[in-house]
Amino acid sequence: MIVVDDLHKHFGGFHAVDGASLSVDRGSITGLIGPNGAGKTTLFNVIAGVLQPTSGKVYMDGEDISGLPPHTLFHKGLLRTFQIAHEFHSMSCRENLMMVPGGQSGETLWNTWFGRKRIADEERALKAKADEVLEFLTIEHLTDQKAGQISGGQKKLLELGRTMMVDAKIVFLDEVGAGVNRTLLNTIGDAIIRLNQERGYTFVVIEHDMDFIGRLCDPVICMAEGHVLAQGTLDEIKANEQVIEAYLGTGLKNKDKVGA
Amino acid sequence: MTETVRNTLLFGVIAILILFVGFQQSWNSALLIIAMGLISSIMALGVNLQWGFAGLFNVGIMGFVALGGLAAVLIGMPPTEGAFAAGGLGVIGALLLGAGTILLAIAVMKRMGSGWLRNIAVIAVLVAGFFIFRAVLDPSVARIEEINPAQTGYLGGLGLPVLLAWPVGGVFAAAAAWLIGKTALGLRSDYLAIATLGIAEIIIAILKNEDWLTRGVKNVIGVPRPVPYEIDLQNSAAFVERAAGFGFDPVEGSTLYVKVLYILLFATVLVILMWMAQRALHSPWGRMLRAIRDNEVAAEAMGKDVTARHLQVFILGSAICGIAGAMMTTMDSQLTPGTYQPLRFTFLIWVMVIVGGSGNNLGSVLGGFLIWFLWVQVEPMGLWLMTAITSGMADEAPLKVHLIESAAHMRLLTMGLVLLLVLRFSPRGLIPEK
Amino acid sequence: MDFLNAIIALANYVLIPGIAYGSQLALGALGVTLVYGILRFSNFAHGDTMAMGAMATVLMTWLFQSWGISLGPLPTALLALPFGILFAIGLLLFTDRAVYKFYRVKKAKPVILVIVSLGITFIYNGVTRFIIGADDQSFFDGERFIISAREFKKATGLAEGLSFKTTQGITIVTAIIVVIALFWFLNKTRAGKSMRAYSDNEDLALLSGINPERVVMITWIIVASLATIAGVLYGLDKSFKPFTYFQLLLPIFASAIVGGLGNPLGAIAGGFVIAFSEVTITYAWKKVLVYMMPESLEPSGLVQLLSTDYKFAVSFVILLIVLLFKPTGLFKGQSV
Amino acid sequence: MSDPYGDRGNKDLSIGNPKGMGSEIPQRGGTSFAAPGGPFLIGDGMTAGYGQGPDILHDCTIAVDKGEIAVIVGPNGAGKSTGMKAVFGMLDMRKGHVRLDGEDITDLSPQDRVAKGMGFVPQTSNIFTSMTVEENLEMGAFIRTDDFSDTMAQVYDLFPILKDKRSQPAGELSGGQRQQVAVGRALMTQPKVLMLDEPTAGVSPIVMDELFDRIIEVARTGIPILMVEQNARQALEIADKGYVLVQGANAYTGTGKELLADPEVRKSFLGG
Amino acid sequence: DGHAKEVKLGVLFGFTGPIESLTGPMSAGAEMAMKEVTDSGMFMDGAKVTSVRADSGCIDNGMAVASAERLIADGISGLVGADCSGVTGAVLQNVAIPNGMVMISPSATSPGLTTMEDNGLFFRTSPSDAREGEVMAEILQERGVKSIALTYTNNDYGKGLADAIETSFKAVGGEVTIVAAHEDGKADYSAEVGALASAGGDLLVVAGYLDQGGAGIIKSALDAGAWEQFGLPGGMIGENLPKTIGPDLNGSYGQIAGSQGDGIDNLVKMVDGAFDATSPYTPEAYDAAALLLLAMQAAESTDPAAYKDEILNVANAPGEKIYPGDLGKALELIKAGTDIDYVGASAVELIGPGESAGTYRMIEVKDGKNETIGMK
Ligand SMILES: Nc1ncnc2c1ncn2[C@@H]1O[C@H](COP(=O)(O)OP(=O)(O)OP(=O)(O)O)[C@@H](O)[C@H]1O
Ligand SMILES: Nc1ncnc2c1ncn2[C@@H]1O[C@H](COP(=O)(O)OP(=O)(O)OP(=O)(O)O)[C@@H](O)[C@H]1O
Ligand SMILES: [Mg+2]
Ligand SMILES: [Mg+2]
Repeated sequence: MIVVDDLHKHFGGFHAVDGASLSVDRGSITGLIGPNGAGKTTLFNVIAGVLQPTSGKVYMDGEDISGLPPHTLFHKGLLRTFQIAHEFHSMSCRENLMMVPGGQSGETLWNTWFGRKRIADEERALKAKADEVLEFLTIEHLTDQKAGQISGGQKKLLELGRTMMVDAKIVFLDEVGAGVNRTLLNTIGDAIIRLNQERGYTFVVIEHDMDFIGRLCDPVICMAEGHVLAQGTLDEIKANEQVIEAYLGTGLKNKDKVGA
Repeated sequence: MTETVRNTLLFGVIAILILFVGFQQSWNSALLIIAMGLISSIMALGVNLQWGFAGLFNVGIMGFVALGGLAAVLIGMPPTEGAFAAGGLGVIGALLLGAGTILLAIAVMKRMGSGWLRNIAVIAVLVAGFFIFRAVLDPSVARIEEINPAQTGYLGGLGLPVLLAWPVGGVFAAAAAWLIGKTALGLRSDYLAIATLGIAEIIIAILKNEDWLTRGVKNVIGVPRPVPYEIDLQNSAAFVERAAGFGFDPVEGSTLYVKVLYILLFATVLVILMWMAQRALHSPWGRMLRAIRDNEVAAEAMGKDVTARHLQVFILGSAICGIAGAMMTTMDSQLTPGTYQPLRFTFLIWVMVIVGGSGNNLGSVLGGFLIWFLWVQVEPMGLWLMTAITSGMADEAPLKVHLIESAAHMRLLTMGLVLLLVLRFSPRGLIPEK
Repeated sequence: MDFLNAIIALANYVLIPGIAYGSQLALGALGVTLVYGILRFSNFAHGDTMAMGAMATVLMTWLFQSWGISLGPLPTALLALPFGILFAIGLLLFTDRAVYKFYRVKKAKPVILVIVSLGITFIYNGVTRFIIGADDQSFFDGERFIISAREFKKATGLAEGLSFKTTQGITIVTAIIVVIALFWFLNKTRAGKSMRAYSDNEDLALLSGINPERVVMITWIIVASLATIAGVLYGLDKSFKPFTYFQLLLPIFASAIVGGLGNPLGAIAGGFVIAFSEVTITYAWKKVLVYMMPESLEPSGLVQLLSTDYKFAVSFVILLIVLLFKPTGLFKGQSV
Repeated sequence: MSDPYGDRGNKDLSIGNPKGMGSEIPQRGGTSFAAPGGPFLIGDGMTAGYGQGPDILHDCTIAVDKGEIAVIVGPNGAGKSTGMKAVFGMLDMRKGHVRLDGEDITDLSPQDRVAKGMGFVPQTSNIFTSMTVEENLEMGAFIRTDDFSDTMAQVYDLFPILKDKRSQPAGELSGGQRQQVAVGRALMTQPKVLMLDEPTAGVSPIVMDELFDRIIEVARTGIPILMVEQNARQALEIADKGYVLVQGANAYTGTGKELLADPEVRKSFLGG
Repeated sequence: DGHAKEVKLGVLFGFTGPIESLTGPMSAGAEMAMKEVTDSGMFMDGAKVTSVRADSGCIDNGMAVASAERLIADGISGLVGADCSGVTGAVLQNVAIPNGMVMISPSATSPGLTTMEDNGLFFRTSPSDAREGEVMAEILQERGVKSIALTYTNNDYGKGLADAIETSFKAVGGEVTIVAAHEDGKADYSAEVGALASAGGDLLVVAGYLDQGGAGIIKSALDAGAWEQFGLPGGMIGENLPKTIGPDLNGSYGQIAGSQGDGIDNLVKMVDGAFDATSPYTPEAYDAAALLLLAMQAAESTDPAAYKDEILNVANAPGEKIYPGDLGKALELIKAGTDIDYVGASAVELIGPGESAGTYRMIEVKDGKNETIGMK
């Protein structure tokens, strides 16, 4: 569904993404792992249109989407969440969801003056949908809470919820797990799996927690120094020497030497 | 205290202040404050739209207001006889050439691969275009400016009803805003403030120096009015009779009548703009703006075209300032490019927005009235204060003379104090955003 | 000979005034840039701070002159400068206490501080006029020229004169000294490093044991000194007049931004870019060309790109072009 | 908008420089006094909140003794970071006391606590990005008047990669390296106690193991370590003492092993 | 205090804004005339004349109109002002004409105001640009100046004067190498001086204000050694210029509207150093106030509608010439029914629609003093 072909992204002299090529299958949950600074987030940003590629192409369903701005990609069904939650902090959780769908007639100035009726109808439908999503995420008690005042994990759920307001084709998740309590992370994982199975979303997931990756992802892609190091099931990856050396390591060396 | 009560009280205070002026000084003064307060409110409304709702810091209000003023001249003034024949076509041709040069440069920029060759080509196009532009423009301009320079010496206007100039002023300002927005909002870092500041200065420089267009510093005097002239009213028996019926002498009756007419016109514009702004803001469009303000990156990722939205708001806000500018020039009956100063037309409007309460349209109206009131009434108050302070001193005491002469400077000082006090004790303005 | 004359004409009317004006702008821009970098806001009150500091110096100079104290060939104002600086320091520290500190403690966003500084501008402005009046005040004394055009012509026998004023000399020398001192201070001393740390990350600076109030105090002290020096040098070179200091704010900001806001090196570069763009783009090249060209090719017109009416506009166009291609300014902005 | 001093979403770089503005910190200028007994560092019965806001911590107690590693775990938004900041005096403490080495330091400002020997690595923005690695370390030693080149050498020994990157701006480092700089900076203070807030968030497994190794080494030198972790299972494995915070209050306390063994804790807080 | 009644005159100048440094002496000048009239005890059976000041902001139409309304509300009988042409036009159209108030501006020179339909209410004591241009051209020609560079302050006064000088000088066969504007109150004038110097010319004529950019230009030009002599139109003639520039100005010359003999000297003597009577437009302001009061006396009424037609009569010949300090005498003469010709400090001669065209004094700076070297 997504094909990345020999992508490069350079910051000055630094090659953050250095010839990455990979593909993502429709309906899969693909994991993306790699050491810090491997270029994972940069790769996401290039695919999602936040950064312009230095060279190389990105295709979605055979169409060249390299360098398109994020809002255009959104309308093509490509959505992403952020490593650090990007909620609209002064708006309620419901509003956070209601603002998502594109092409609302109330977003045209003319209609706000002379098309009140149509807007009212649309708003009613949107509200119903937003409430449904909040329920799905089990945070319906936060409906009217300002999004700036909910906990970090709940913000991540809300981020996920935004992708459910439209018919997304593919969703990029950047470290949903970092700093999130493991129990909550399991809930998020459940939500991802349900979306994948019930709605047919394709996911690409960056994560450093191998348990989480193991539960969700097949296949797993490991990046290092800006290019793809290995690709396969998690077990295959875990057995890969290079991956172990660059990324996984061999565990604590002196954990029993401490104190009492 | 509920919000409504509080707001009513605040507006009540303004009303009392104005009534006080009416009783103490004259109703003409009071009505004049209302009329200018309305215009100020409209400007503040435009800035508030940009700042309060989209976080765009516009420090070039002066330029947009001045463009509105230009519209009043170009629409309202009669055309100068023979001026168009003398150089009108030349000027238009030159302007088209200029625009063509820029388009050509952009085309070259887009077509050629980057590198020093492209830079040289672009510069060459621009320089050559510039000289051709000057070669066509200068003689035409000279011919236009030769026509009775003391009285005209410019192209003149279209001689249309001056009310038409108000929307046209909005369009002029919008066009300039589009240009600024396209450049500045497209910069990787947002440098809108300095861009607007600079372009406003450029607009004023053009108005001051392009005599063929605006008579430059020689000012255009006698822009037609949308309301009757007092003198005509005073000479009309019917009016004098009616005024007498209300107990006014002809002079007072006519001056008040004209001001009331202006106030009605301005109030109509303000009400329409308020209605449009409020409706837009309480709709998905407004929600989208709030989302963009909260988090641009996320809004972009949620499919909202942030740059286009910013551009739209920036254009709308500037257009409102342009409309207000045209209204002001209409009321002054003259265009005086030299009067456009950042202090008066940019920073003062900002004080109105901040003191009134940014993000709240009612606040802008309040700020517009309050600050305008202070702007024109602080001087007599300061004088009064200084007289009170120095009442014990001998008439010729140097300190007394100095203090009384400094009374005029109290205005700026008071503005500063009001601003600081409001920001200290009511940091979100007198009528804060909900 | 003609070639020499052309060079001298260019130096006299473009280079030397450009350098002197550039130094003046640079000194002003340094103050603006420091406040931006460390205290995080664009300080609209800087122009009027310059006016206040210069005013104190002017008053002090008059006092000295009335006592008959002078510095010989150098202007007496230099002797009064330290007092002006002290006054400005007192003023800024007081303002900080009374106004800015409140917002700093509340972690008000920069934009609020910008508006607050606008209020301060109004107040300073009123106070300056109240104390010294709105008129032009001249307080220059001592030797006016290092080289005057007349002497130069006599000495060299050239047709063109070259003049170099004492104030221009002092301005340039001071600008160089101040910039070097500031650099040394910021990059090598403990206090300077603590200022950079504070500007980088306030909370972490606190966690490292840096006293933020001290950093702020040092910043204001430096800014007050810079503002007074800039204000006095400007006043010596032209004349002291409260109204122009507010007007000076615009080119100063343009300089700071062209150079990259928050970057002291950038402020210097920006000052010169703005000064030279004002002087060169509107310069009429006729004189130079007449010397350089063979007689048959001598220009008939003025060979002026734009009339001087637009000199101010030109500096803004340059500013926009720089930002279009280098959004962070000539030197990377926002770091001290 | 609730924030009266906010910027209305303005990003205009020509008017303000939003970088590294920091958070609202209460002004206090009290003194410390002797309060002997108890653990080396204890935040005792802390009730605290931000600014005028509601209480976030409710009668919460956190303590650590010499040579120990104490780990705080809990759901997101439980108040773990808030607890750390409260111990460091960075927010409004409404009830409770903080005692360090037999002294009550509740009324001291954060700077004074640094001077008393506390070192803290916050969860976010914990390095000076525009300064070089070496300058970052120097800033760590800001309050020291003695020669700190020895300590610097030790830090470089501990984190050899930093020695290679000593003159590179810290903002150009990768996530894991940044965490090492942050910990190194805290060590430069020669703290009597070290507090770390999620030092391993977002770092790759190999770096995480490395960091835990270093932390154990530091603890072995006798410096008590108070640490917040979401990688709770690894952290509790090396912990002498564990706290589970829920909604700002102590929910479970015990040794690391005990907490790991408790099925309730595992299910609700450690992800099964 | 013994005065039968009080007559108020409005003084509407820009006490703040770009010409704030000029308006102090201007208003003092106007008030000097009022005091003189009051002290004479001859005015309207011993009426007292008081001045009501208001700020026009010089460049703020809105404020100026509001201030003017306030003056009207205060019950003024005549208006001295406004100062800058922009606000003068605004006040004239929106306040003076509707309220039938007579206004005499000492400084608004814009020719646009001349053709305004003003109902005979607007006058000015400032000299006419066209006349001054001719005078200047003659002086230049007499001194053998072949070519000039010309710079003007970028407002209606500077622009109008520059146009007049350029036309007149070209008409007598002179060459104008460049005409460049300068803005008042700017930080630096090296760009302007650079362009002017490059264009060259025997003399630099500075049609500006001595307390504003004009002084800046001269300083800058002297510093660069571009010119050593300057042509100084009226706005540049005043005590302050030789004071600020110093001995380098010696030898520069120009002209200012003024009458032979007593005129300005009387005023300077009367002022006795209390303010700078030679500051631009200060004599004109004195004359404006004096004219208003004399006309009132002539009409024996303070009603503008009644006395507006008397202004031309008292200002112009025939009649006995009146100079500063003679106001008491003038009032007496008027009462006695004798015709007067007010000359005043700036040689007032009102022609056509209320414009001044007078005689000019040729000035040369000698030893740091402006000296009158002849009349034109
Ligand atoms: N704007 C930038 N300018 C310069 N270098 C950058 C920039 N953004 C990222 N980099 C560098 O590019 C490299 C890749 O960064 P990226 O954020 O993609 O890593 P990552 O794989 O997501 O790491 P992590 O797991 O820590 O999130 C890093 O070394 C980083 O320092
Ligand atoms: N600066 C602040 N101002 C106001 N409230 C805050 C602030 N920081 C955090 N909070 C609130 O305090 C509560 C506790 O936050 P805290 O950061 O201590 O949680 P945490 O346990 O560290 O969570 P996490 O594991 O996500 O880091 C949360 O509800 C949060 O919204
Ligand atoms: Mg990443
Ligand atoms: Mg935390």
